[in-house]
Amino acid sequence: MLKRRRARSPALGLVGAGILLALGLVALLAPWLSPYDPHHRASRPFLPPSAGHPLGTNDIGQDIASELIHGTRVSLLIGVLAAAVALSLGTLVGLVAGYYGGPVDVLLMRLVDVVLVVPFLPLVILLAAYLGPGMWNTVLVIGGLAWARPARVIRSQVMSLRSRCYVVASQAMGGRPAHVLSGHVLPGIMPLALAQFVLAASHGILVEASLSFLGLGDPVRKSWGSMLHYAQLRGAFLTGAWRWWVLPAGLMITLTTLGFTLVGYWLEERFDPRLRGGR
Amino acid sequence: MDDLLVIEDLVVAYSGPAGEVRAVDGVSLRLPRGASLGLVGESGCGKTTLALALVRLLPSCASILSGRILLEGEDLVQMPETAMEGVRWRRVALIPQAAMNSLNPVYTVGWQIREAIATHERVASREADRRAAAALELVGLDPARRFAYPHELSVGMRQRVVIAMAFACRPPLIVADEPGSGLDAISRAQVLGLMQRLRHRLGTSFVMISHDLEEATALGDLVAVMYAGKVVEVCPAGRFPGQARHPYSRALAAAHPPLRGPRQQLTGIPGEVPRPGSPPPGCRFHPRCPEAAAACRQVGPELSKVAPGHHVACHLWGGEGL
Amino acid sequence: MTQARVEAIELSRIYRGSRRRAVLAVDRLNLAIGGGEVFGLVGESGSGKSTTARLLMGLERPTSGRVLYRGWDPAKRPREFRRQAQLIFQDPYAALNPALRVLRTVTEPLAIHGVGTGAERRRLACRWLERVGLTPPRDYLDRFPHELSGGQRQRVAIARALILEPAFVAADEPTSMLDLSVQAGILNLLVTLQQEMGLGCLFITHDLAVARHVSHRIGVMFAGRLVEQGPAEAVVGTAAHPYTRQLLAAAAVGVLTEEVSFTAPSPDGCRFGPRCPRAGAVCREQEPFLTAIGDGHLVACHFPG
Amino acid sequence: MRRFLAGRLVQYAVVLWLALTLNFLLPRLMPGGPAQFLLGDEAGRLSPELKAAIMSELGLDRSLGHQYLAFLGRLARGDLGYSLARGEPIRKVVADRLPWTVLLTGSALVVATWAGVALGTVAAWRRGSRVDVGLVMGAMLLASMPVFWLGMVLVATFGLHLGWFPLFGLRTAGATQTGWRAALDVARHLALPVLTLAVHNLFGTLLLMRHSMVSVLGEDFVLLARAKGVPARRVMYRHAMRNALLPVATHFALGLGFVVGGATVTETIFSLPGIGRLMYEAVLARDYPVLQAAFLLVTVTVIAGNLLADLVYPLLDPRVRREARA
Repeated sequence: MLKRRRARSPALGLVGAGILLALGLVALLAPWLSPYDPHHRASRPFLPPSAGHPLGTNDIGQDIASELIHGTRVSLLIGVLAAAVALSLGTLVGLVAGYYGGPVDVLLMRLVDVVLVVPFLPLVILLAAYLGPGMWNTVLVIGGLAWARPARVIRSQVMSLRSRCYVVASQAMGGRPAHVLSGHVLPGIMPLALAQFVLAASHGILVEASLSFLGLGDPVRKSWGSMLHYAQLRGAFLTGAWRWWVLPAGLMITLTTLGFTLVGYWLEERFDPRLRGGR
Repeated sequence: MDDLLVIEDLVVAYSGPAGEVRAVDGVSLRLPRGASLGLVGESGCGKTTLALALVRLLPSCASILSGRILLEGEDLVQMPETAMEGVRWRRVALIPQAAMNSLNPVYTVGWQIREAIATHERVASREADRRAAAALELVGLDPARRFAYPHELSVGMRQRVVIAMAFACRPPLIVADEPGSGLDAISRAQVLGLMQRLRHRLGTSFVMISHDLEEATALGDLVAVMYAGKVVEVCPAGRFPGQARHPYSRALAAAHPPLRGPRQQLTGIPGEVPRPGSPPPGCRFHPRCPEAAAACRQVGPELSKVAPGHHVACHLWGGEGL
Repeated sequence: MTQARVEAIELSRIYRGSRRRAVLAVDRLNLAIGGGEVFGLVGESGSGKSTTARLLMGLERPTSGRVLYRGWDPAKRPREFRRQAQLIFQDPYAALNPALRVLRTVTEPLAIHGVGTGAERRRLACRWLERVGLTPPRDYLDRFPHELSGGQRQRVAIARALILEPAFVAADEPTSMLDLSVQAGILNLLVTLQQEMGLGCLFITHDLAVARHVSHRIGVMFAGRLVEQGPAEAVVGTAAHPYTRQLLAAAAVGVLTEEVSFTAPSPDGCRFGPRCPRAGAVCREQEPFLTAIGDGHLVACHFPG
Repeated sequence: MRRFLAGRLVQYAVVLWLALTLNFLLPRLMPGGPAQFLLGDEAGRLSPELKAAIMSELGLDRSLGHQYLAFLGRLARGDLGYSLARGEPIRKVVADRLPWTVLLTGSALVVATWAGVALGTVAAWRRGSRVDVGLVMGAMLLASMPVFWLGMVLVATFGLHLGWFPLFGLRTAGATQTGWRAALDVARHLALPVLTLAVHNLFGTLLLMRHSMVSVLGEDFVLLARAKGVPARRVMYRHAMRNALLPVATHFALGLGFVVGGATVTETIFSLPGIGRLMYEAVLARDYPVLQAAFLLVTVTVIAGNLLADLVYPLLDPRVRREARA
């Protein structure tokens, strides 16, 4: 009968997009925004916040505010790259499984089930430990394990598209697979793939933070996770320093993840037919 | 006169982003005790909204703006929700659209019939179970089926289960919304036959809602035709569709090819059903009406009497007032 | 009737059902549809009539048996077959890609088969929109499906199916999801176009009256089998199979008083046996095959009449 | 039912086999060979002869197939190898720690699921309202926080400043209580970690329950139940929630994997002697055999949890339960 009202307004999605835009700018302009080079000792270690160091200094005397600003680059980059890897794999698997169906589908979906059951973070830790620290290793490990969920979502969308009459009609008219895929199926999964990409990025940023926190991040590039790693090693959260050393980095991670999540769920709700209200 | 159900000037509206949409716009109907009414209309004419309004189960975005629904003299529109819960099923049961899919998949059929009984009557569980078995027997199902889950029954059997459930508390009125849709021609005819037999045996009144003329007239003493939120014609079932007066009713009857007799070009109705929310001015049928006159474009006709028990809302048939 | 446009020979399709039970969706079906002929296929949902359409259109492979188009195997020349045989769907809401405008939808077959330039395609699209009653065509070319009513969408789908001037069309319940007041217009349109173009047509419906109205011949399907087949007037007027008779009674009166039984048919006997008022011992043991009882009128029943 | 379980068992067997094989292959695929990884930093300091002797001792000079069989054989006997960094058999190290991880993740999962189901139901019931938006946004915010950071903030606030809970560890230093007093002491220590982990994992369940509930509330059987005159509250619990729980139960598997992952970092923050903390220590000490063994055990734990969920599921859904009988 009448369409039900959509559950949430786009306002929250816009808030998320705004957050991401702002963070993107910070990442781009990092060298100009930060007062010091984060890799150089600027002052004495363990300084509390002051006019010169708005967030104080860390255990070896580097400016925490500058670390924070430069960390935006690394965290965003790793999150987005890992999501790109995950989504490329996921889309490929989802498309192949959904479009061809049959034994190929069964096999690929069993694989997805297997990957989903394995405890994610422990496996990431194990692989990262063996591969050694490094940005590309982190990207590959996260991306190489996070494809299962997008694959499953995209597959079900492809399956539902494939059975729609207009896709069958296109095949019945003599449309070759390339025509049907590019004309009807791919446009149908693009919005959903975008949503999955954004959600994978938010997940990727959290996992990267965890890895760096455990000391498995890239030692050359400073990410928010690695800042927290050193803060934890020095027991900063049990001293007064947690307010300027621990709090800001975590807030930045939270903000970034939240931005991606808001945009992702908004996109998903907007484009995933299964999540639209009512029947 | 002993009226079981009286609907007076009922207006039901959905509130949407485009504003208020009146799905039912000033409907008045009268149903004597023991009689049945067939309500015919196409999709979007407001018949399902009317059915849901009768038991006050409209979706949250819809509400009754004005009018009265008198069931045995009591106004359901003003009734508090808790009292309404007591009215549902005991005094008016609803067989919803696609009823065969409206059984809860995780409970047995018997459990669901027992729940209906136990909600309204204080009965021992053994007694409720006995009555659930009897209800299934009433609709021609093996009483042992009460231990089955819905997914273990065929579509036709599930439809019968809901009918059995509707009779379980012996309500004086049952509202059935498209009880035959989703069934095959033969099982549909059998389900209609079953409802006809039960109605005569138990004296239950029906409001039978359908887009299908045969289904709507199958039980009907009365037939009402709805178009774009309004009732355009009410007449005794015997006069329908043969002596129907409204151009829409007649066109509807002629739109379906006959099974016997010479094949002839179908006339059909030009144009499309108006979208709810933007009905044309004047008579809502005038853009599609072959006999529309100037007055039809400006003034909406009221129901007026053309024969005993036969009322038409059409300027071509301006009889006495209601 | 010289050579059949489309022919099905001992066509069968078996699905793997749940719990590894084989479901005979279509069972040893034979039929031939000539040029300019409408064959109405009538049956309940699940009787195999839609599967038959998909098999004839080559959208599904038969488990056994074959389909011939003008005497040749469509799988051998798929491009040519796809150009000459088209499909019209039941649900006008699902048949059109919601993201494409009417122009692209109607010209999709031209694009697939590389017919004409952009301007020519547009002209052809206009001509066909006019032919299916969407006038003036310019008002419709740039619309999206959600801006059209169900009847208008079905007209667009018909234009798309016919724009390549096919020789055979399978229409799968093309009016059953439309409002009654709109159905007649679509039926009239289909009949007119079919006669003008001399199309061979498979018309699937669950409604005997509609089938009689549009078809020259009617076939009645039950549980994957063709149980009765013949000229439309003969099948409706002098139905010989008890199942056809039940269908007719249901359609004529709308109400049946006989009770149903819910027992399964015996594997070797007649599939309609458990629901049949005439069933005898032989019906449980032997499956009846189509035999002629009149001019082109065939019935599969041990006790026809 | 039987087929459903059989399918699941095969799936878990494959997961287990893949985890084992990964464990076997990882050290052997790495540049520098397995010795580097088995011996850690010691490898550089050893003479070539000694290295060869160790390799031969460990069977690393034989063919891969041989090594694989030997590897499986050792695992079958419960031999997880030897940690050079700790100087003790790994089995002993992990055996002490596994129960604490199971206790932590189990409690967190129960709390997160319970709260997620309850709050998701409320959100769906009042969908579109401020309560709904507030709940979903709140849970989303909590899930966006890195779990270790959330732990740090909670410790700093409730431990350091307010002093309500102990800062870290499992027992009060020098505590000698036994019986239920000891249990109480452990519970007080576990409260913050469990809270951290549960709160972080609330979002998934809440959102799933909300979606599930919203779609179930639109189902025809809810309308029929209301039409029967069943009171709204009963319709909500007996009809809607009962059905909405099904997808939540099937997604238990995913939740478990995530909670276990979160436990790895949470234990680190709270210095809990569990598998997660062990992994952290192993990473710092580059103690690869311990890392592998820990991963294997976590995988086995997750599989066991999933199997439990699979056994419970048919009780909720008659469509699965009856399959075997029909």
